Amino acid sequence: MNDGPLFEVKNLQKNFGGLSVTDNVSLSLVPGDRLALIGPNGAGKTTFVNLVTGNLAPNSGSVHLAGQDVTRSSAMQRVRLGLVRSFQVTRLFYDMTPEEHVALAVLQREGRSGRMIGQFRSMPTVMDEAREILHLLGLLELSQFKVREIAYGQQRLLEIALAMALRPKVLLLDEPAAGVPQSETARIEHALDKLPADLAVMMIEHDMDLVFRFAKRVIVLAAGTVIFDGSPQDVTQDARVREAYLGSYANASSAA
Amino acid sequence: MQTVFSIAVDALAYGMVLFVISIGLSVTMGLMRVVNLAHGAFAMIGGYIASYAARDLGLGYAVAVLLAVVGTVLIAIPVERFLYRRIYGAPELTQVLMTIGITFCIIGIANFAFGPTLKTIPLPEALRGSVDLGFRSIATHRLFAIVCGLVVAAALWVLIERTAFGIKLRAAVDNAAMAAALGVRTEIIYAVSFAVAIGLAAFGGVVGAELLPVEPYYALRYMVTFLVVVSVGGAGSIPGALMACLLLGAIDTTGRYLAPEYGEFFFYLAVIVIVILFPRGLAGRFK
Amino acid sequence: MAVTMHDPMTADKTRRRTITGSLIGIAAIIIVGVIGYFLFPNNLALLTRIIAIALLVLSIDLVTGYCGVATLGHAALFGAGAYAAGIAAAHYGITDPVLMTLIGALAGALAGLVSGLIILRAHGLPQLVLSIAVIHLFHEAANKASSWTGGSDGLSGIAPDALLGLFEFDLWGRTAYVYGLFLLVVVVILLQVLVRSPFGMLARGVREDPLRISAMGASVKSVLIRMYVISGVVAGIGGALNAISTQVVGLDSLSFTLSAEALVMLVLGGTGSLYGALVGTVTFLWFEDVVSAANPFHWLTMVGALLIAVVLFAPKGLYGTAAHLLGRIGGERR
Amino acid sequence: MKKLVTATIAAVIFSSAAYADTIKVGVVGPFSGPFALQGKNFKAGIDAFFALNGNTVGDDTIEVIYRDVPQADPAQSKALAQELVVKEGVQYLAGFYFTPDAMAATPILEQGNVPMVVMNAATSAIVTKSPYVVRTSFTTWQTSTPIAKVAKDAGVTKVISLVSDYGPGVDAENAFKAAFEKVGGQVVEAIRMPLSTNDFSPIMQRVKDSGAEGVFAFLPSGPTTLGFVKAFNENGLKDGGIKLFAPGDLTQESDLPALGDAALGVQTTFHYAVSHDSPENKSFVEAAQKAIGNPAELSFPSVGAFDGMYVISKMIEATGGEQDAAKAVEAVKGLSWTSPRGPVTIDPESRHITQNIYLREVAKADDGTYYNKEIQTFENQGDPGLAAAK
Repeated sequence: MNDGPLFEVKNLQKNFGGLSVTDNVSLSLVPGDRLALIGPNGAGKTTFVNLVTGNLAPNSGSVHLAGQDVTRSSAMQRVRLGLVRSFQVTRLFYDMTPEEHVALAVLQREGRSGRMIGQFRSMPTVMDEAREILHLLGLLELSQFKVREIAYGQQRLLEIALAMALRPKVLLLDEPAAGVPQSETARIEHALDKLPADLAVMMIEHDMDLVFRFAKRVIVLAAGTVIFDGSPQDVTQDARVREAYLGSYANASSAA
Repeated sequence: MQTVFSIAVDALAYGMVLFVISIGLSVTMGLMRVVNLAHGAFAMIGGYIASYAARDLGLGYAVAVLLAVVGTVLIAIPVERFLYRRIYGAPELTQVLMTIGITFCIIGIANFAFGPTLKTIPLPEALRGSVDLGFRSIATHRLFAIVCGLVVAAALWVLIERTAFGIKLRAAVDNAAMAAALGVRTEIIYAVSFAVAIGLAAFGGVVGAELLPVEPYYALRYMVTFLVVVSVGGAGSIPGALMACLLLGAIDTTGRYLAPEYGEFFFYLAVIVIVILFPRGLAGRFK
Repeated sequence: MAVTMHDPMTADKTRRRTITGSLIGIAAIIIVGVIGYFLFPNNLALLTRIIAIALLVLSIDLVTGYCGVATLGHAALFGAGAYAAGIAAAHYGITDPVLMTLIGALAGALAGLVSGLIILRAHGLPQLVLSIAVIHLFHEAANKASSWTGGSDGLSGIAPDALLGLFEFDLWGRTAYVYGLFLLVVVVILLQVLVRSPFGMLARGVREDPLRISAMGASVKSVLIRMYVISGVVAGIGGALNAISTQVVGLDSLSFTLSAEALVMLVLGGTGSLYGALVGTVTFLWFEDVVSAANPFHWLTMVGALLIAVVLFAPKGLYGTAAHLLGRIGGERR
Repeated sequence: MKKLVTATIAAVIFSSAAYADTIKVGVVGPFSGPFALQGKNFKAGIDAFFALNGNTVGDDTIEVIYRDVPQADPAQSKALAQELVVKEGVQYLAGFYFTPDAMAATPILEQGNVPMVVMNAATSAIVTKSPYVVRTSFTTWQTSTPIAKVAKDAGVTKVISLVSDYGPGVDAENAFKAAFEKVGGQVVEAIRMPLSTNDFSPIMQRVKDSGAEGVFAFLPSGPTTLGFVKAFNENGLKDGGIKLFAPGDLTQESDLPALGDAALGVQTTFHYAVSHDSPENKSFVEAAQKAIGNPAELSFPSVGAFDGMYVISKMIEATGGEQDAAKAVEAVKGLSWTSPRGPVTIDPESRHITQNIYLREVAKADDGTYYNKEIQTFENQGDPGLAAAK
């Protein structure tokens, strides 16, 4: 691997019609980074995520992963190169069990998901790893239930489990605590603590408590541009951030 | 050059006949999200009623058309109440199963009640014969079909875009729960839209009977054509359906003129190309 | 590892339970097949036909039930198998039934690849329309190539050799039936393995949420294409069986009508389960046979009524609803 | 289980013993579906035969078992034919509206020791598929050949041929072309139209552009003929003096009420018109119309079925009710009788029916109904299609 950053976005630009939704955004991540991306509603966070993951094509700028230019790569190829995301609204297979979910992710990572004979249950390495991950996130007791039968908070944990099973280099968490009752956010935080130390994590989150507890670095996006990049301690002191958040976001964060 | 004009006129007439029959299906599929394979069956019922009224009872053409539309809607109301209402929002495959079942039943009953022979609807004197366009002659009833198509398109557009009913309908389609919360009685809205769609089917069945003759298997014979037209146009879009009918009518007619033995190939190849280029239907682009 | 010690039993139990389930299912097919043989010794031609169509319905289930791709053009795969086996026998003198079956499977796979590549370019209703266009193109092509296919007169002159050199395809249709039953059992066993395999799991994932599958780094399109090819093999075997047992292939085997009927059978039985496909086929064809023999003139109305009744009273299909009810009773007991 | 097997065996023995004096005839045809009308005509012809001749031959009683194949579906046809032979124990197979359905059942005949009497399917080659096939209907070659001479006699030398793009259509095109060129005519263009054609206007445009003086057309009887004939008139071809020639499928009696004035004057050649003037036909039509219910639905398949039953009754007579396909077929080779359509003979070599082909013109009767009026007779026509294939 070369000496450059693990993940880098250079001058990313996306316009819808005449409107710049992502305006000349640059940022980079190194292994072990814990970055939170925040910003008021309509700041362009979702568009940015889609640009990074490859679900949208930028008008200009580039995305680099492990020294490789992936701007033109599909979402699938980026995952295979180590850029994994979780979804803001849970996207799971409701008729399958957590065990099957994680096993499928493990198999996919190992390039064995296309196998047409045998069951993962008779593949000891896959089973061991799947159960280990489920155990780590406290989902082992639920491993044989259908996902539609388990609580939403646990479904969010399963999202994280899936991401972990893919052993990413860069993990993009899209509001991991969205929709989870306050009483259960502790479990999410607990899960986040268990992410591998050398993994670079970028989290988009509204819950400021979670941001402050998790992030070592914060980037604030407003109207499509980066207005702040620094430590969590400084972010509340920054004049531009306060300006961007006054009104709209102050209410939203207390509601979250 | 004369040939080109001539083909164009044929294409227009054929496309408009398709339009009059299919537009009702576009309403049910696009606005009510029901894959109604029985649409052709209702068009057929309209044709039977009109044929019975005009040929066997000797009533006038206009009366027959009116009876056909009203009669078909009356038949459709209990069907909607007891069968269709169960499949609103159901998976597509379930809707397919139900509406094919309804089609089979209607075919069986029509066969039993009216026999398997062709049924015609005698045209009034004014629509018989041909009109000389200068470079060729065209059957008067085809001009009539073109006019009907335009009138239907305009009336529907006004109904959906410009009336209170249209607003409620679009609201109910976008978000049924919200519309209900705002006091829109969605059940009634759906029932009325269904009746309008069925009425259009019956009307189309009668107006198009010169080209697509009425017989028990009408319901299955043209089912695919209607489905293709609606989906190529983009379900629920009136301009889309109009464009699709004219385009597919033109392709079909030209293919049939230039190379009749490969007519089917042309038509379905064109369908594949159009669907791949406009996966959300012709009107999808302009939304 | 410590973790695996927690409950090594559960997974093992699940695995054993699914394997037992499969064995029971296979045994049921064989038992029903054998009972059919002795109970209706004079109806074996009909039973063979049911098996051939069942293979087509199973093949639709693979793409519709397991991957969520709705299609009204699947007879293209079945017809390709039938015509390939028939042409091999009638024009090239390849009359060994096993070889004909293999040729049919291969042609089905090829047809699956071609129609998959076209149909998977769209979703939802437009996809349905693409599948309709594909089956019409196949149908037209077979009609045009009448020197190969016999056109609308049908391809005749197919005279398969004795199976393994021992068993003649006789008037009573015993050989054809036993061979068909054997093929069906083999296919069902292989498909059982397939749907429980990692690939089968991936396919179910595609049905439930394609976006999630691609976020896991898997290619949705590649899964679907592969499944289409497999589905083509299954349908192609069905087509070849049809060609072998009836010794003639008609344009109807490449028709929209057959595609639509087969889809109806699948939904009738219940999508997403191999047994649903089998139950649907047997019920539909058996019902059709009984009612149309009782009243050849107006049986269609009865079939229509059956379909409506199923939607109203068994919305998950016959097998799906039965399995659901049994599951609920079982659940209460637990 | 053992009990069940015993019961089944008993049932089989019982049923096989039962046909000592009941001779079963299995009839396969389209009794539902888009072609149900033609199946209805099969049944009407058979019922008319029983009404006029009774259902007994000697001390044997004929029983007819119907099986439905709604659309051309050889696999289903074969399965049903097989079931009829092995389960129902029929001694004769009959019916078959579509060629592939008939072809599919031919391999059964020798093994099952069962003759097949084809009551409609009109492709020449069927009789070559098995020595046990006898046909009492017609072939497309047989009905399409004489019209060539009619066209020539009408002073037409340039003809455009329009046929539906499937087996019988291609047969008709070839038959007409061969016969028309023989008498010195010229087929300027031959167009095959998809079976699914709804709008024939563009094809009529082709006719205009071709400069032909006449049109030869073949379309299967049913809904499309209506659109075709109307398009022919509405596009000004009829007024333009272009003549329409066709075999009689285009103007079958059951379609005439729908075609109405549009078909007036259309000349077709065919083996049978319901209006045929003979005592045999008068009594046949009376019985058949009664059997079919609605007199307007009576059409040509009924006469094929009627004569088919006649042939079967002769076969039963010759074999004394014993199952002997070879003897039965041998007995009717060269058989001549007066059918409702006129004098006919089973050609001993081809086992196809030799018959008169009539030129007819659609005319309006005094009561306002339409009929095919016979105006010329081509006597003793064999099947030129078989000769052409050799």
